[in-house]
Amino acid sequence: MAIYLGLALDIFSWLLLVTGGGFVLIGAIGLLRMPDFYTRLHAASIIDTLGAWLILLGLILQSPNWMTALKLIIVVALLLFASPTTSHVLAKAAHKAGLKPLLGKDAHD
Amino acid sequence: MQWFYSHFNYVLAVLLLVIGLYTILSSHNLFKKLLGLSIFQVSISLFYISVGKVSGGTAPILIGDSTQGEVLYSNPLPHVLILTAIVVGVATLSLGLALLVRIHNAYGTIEEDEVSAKDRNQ
Amino acid sequence: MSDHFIDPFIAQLPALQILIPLLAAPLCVILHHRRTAWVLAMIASYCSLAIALLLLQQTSDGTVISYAMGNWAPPWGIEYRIDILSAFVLVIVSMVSSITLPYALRSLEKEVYDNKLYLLYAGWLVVLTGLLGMTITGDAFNVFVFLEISSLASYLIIALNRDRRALTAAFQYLLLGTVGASFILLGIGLLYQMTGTLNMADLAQRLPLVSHASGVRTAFAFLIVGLGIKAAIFPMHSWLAGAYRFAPSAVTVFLAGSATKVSIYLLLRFIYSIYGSELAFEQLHLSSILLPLALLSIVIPSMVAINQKSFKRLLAFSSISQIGYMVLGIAINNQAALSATILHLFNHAIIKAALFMSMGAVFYQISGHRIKSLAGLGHLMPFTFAAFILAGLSLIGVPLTAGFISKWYLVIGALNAGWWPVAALILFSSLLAVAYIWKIVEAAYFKPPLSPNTTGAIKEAPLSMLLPLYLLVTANIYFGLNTQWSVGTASKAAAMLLGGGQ
Amino acid sequence: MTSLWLNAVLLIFLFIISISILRTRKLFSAIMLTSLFSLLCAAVFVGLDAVDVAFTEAAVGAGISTVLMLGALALIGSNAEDRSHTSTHRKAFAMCVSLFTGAVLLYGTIDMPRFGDHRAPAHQHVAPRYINTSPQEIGLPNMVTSVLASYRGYDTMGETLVVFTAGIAVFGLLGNVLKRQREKDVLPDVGEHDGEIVLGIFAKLMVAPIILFALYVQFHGDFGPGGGFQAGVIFAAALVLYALVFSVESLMLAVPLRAIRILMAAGITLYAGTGITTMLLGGQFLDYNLLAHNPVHGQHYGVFIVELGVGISVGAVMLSLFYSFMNYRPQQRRPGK
Repeated sequence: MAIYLGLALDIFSWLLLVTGGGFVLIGAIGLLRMPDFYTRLHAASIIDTLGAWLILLGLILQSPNWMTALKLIIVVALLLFASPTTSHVLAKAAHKAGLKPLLGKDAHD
Repeated sequence: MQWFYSHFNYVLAVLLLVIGLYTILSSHNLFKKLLGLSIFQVSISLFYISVGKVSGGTAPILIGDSTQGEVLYSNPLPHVLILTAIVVGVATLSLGLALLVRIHNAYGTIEEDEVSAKDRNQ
Repeated sequence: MSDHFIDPFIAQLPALQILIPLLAAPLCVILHHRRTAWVLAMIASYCSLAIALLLLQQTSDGTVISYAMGNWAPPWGIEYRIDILSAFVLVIVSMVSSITLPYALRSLEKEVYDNKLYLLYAGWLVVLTGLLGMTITGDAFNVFVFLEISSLASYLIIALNRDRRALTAAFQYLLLGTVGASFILLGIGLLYQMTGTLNMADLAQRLPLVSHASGVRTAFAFLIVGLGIKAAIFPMHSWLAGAYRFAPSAVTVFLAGSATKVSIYLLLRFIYSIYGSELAFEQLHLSSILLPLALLSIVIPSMVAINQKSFKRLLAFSSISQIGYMVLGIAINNQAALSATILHLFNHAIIKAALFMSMGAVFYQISGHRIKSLAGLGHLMPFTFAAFILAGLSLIGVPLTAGFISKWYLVIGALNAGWWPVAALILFSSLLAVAYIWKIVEAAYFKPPLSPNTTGAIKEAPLSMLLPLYLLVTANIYFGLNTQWSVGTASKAAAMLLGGGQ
Repeated sequence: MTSLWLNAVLLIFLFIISISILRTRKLFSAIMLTSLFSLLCAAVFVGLDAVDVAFTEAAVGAGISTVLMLGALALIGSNAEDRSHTSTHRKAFAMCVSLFTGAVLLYGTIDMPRFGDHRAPAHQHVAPRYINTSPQEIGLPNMVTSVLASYRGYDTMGETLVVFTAGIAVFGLLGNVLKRQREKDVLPDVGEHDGEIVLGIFAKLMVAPIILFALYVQFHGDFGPGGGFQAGVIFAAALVLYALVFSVESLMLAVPLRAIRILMAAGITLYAGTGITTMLLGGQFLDYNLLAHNPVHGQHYGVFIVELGVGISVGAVMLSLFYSFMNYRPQQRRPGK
């Protein structure tokens, strides 16, 4: 039984890791390909929210002891607050500096 | 070729050192020179830390239960030396930046050639 | 006072040598008052001098004092290792600082903003700590740490001058100095990689076992170049002229008298005590590298000095050429020449400190360092210029002065080695020294004053600046007449280096 | 094997980044790349088992250095660019010198034992004692801390002095901030800065946990990676975050410059004072064995105190660097100069 549980845990955590990695990849591609600052920011924030969370979650499932798991949970908690805040501040700073998003026809160039 | 694989870390450290040194020597911009200095110093850290690595070893923090038998640790001494070197590096950097700000204030530029041109005209 | 009290105190001297200036520096910052800081610096500096003299006295019979920091036996812990050479250099460094500090009081108050002075004295003490620490230590990595301590603090005390060009000079020094120090760090790293130790005495024992490895050569190259940058040997000298020219006068005196000397000392340490003369000279052909560097160092900066418009810069180039003499002594590598190198560490310290002091006194009065503006000042500041001439004679190497003694031994060394063209070149370069010293003397005595109404206010420098100056000038003549102590110590130190290093 | 590949890939990244730092004209980008460079370097160090070094590199290189560089950049104009037009001569010269240096170093590595060889001389002579007996002699699991604070504790005192020197140097160069502080002695507006509500709440939420983390790093450094230096930097980072979001003035009310100046000096004094205490007890400088009846306990106390000294000095210096850069106001240039 324990073997199956371990296997299930492994499969699940790997699933999380791979999905997380996929999000990071998508975010990175978006960062390069998106046309203007705001859309790029949108892509970038995927990396440090969903991407990072899923990877960390996968790692929590892989952690050898409770102490490591606890530390990883703290990292997740930190990211939970930090990354949306930074994205928000960046967008706001850009807005304040007078950066206009690309709208309408320009966006499809 | 075998040598290249087994000395890859050292080769990369040398390459970084070359790039750092080149930045210091070639750029006229004083800020860029400081960045070059940082790369230069990091390359030396990399060299030391690579010397300290033992394959199959672990970080030099005692593992509580020695049930796995003999544990191989990496060499802690280079780590200690490089801790000191990193601190020296940031101290140098901060001093350099302070000088840079003052130079910009006094000359209005941080391009080396423009600064010396202004000195000559003085 | 019984031996019960004194003996433990004597045993702690090596640690106290560093600790006193080291603790005085933060105290300066806490107390935050310029005069108090100066008093603290004076106390610390004179205590260091006293300790250094005591250490020299203990080591003069060939004893080697070893002090294990934290009571960890070397090579596991850091060892302080004092022999006659390091004690001699400790005396030079603390002496220069002690003599310059009384001079610095008035001079710095004029050249540095009042509210920065306490930081300058703190920085001064840190430089002193660093220089003493580099000299006294027996651990190769500890050398790097104290090297950086003294360098960082010297960038500060140079840049504190009000002249904006001091900033760029300090920045250039910072870049080159850091590269030099990093080279030394790399050299030490390579040595560690081959021997597994950082202790100098231990390195000396283990290096011959791996002398065939390519790392030995590379480490040697990096160490020589790194120390060469710090010592301002000819092609690596470019930082020195700016740094000495734009630093506050008293700082120039202090650094000119001590900083490059310690780098030369380290060069001696690494060459003779760690690599050993056999490995360095026979396998690595050190002479054939150092000799051309030394000769270029002697001749080219002297010629450059002749063409200078600023007297501080002129003296800075003269310093580089004098460093050439010291390197030449190493390149010749025999008893007389090496004694000359070690002796010149001391003699050049008192010569150059006196020269920079007299010119600093002039700067104090005229606030400029153009040779042109010296016109006619010889009559307005007779004591200052008399001192300059006496110290200048010593620099040239006129008999009955200290400078003559070191050149004499250097020439003997060159002749003993059969290198008579080198001996001739030494004499020729003395003529160059005559030329640039004469340039200042001519301006001061034989040119009419620029305009009478501006020179009217110029008078002799204050007594607090003249007294240290004349102390040094007297020393120049005394050590030219009575050579027993200086030559005796230097030749003992040279014999120790040549006789296997430890 | 995987770790070796990871190491190689990271190193190649480092190489690419360093090239782009060299080529980037915009200083802001160059700074960001340098920060990234340090962070990647920290990752490499973890791979090479140097966790303490990695920690420091991350806190210093990617953290405080970046803040300082950005602070300096703000003072010289955030759009500043590298405008140098290096002549071909100079480029060739620089290329020759740096390539020659690299070649010499490469020559030196030829005879080096292969990477990771446990029989290499570097691991034979001195290091085994640190690894084998330090847990008994010093009683700490983290060997790096043992070597750092005890065997080579004297070096670490020098390192603290270096930090202290940097503190006073920047203090001296970037002017007298004290005066300006007195002018602004009125209570600053400690509200949400410019309506940055989100940021304000975030900062308030984060400062306390970061300080807690700094204390953890300080006092747990004996057992895991960390120690006085990293703790000092993290502690300073917490306060810097507060000052960046609200205002430097409001932080200066809580932690005045005077206190910083005294703490800066107090840390190094505490370190050296420990050594003097052991001298007064009749031993060598920094011989912690004498601090308690049991030598291992003595070592424990000694390491604890000197690490505290390092932490205090480093934290204070980092904060003073930050203050100096933030408060520096360019002086009026004299006309004609």
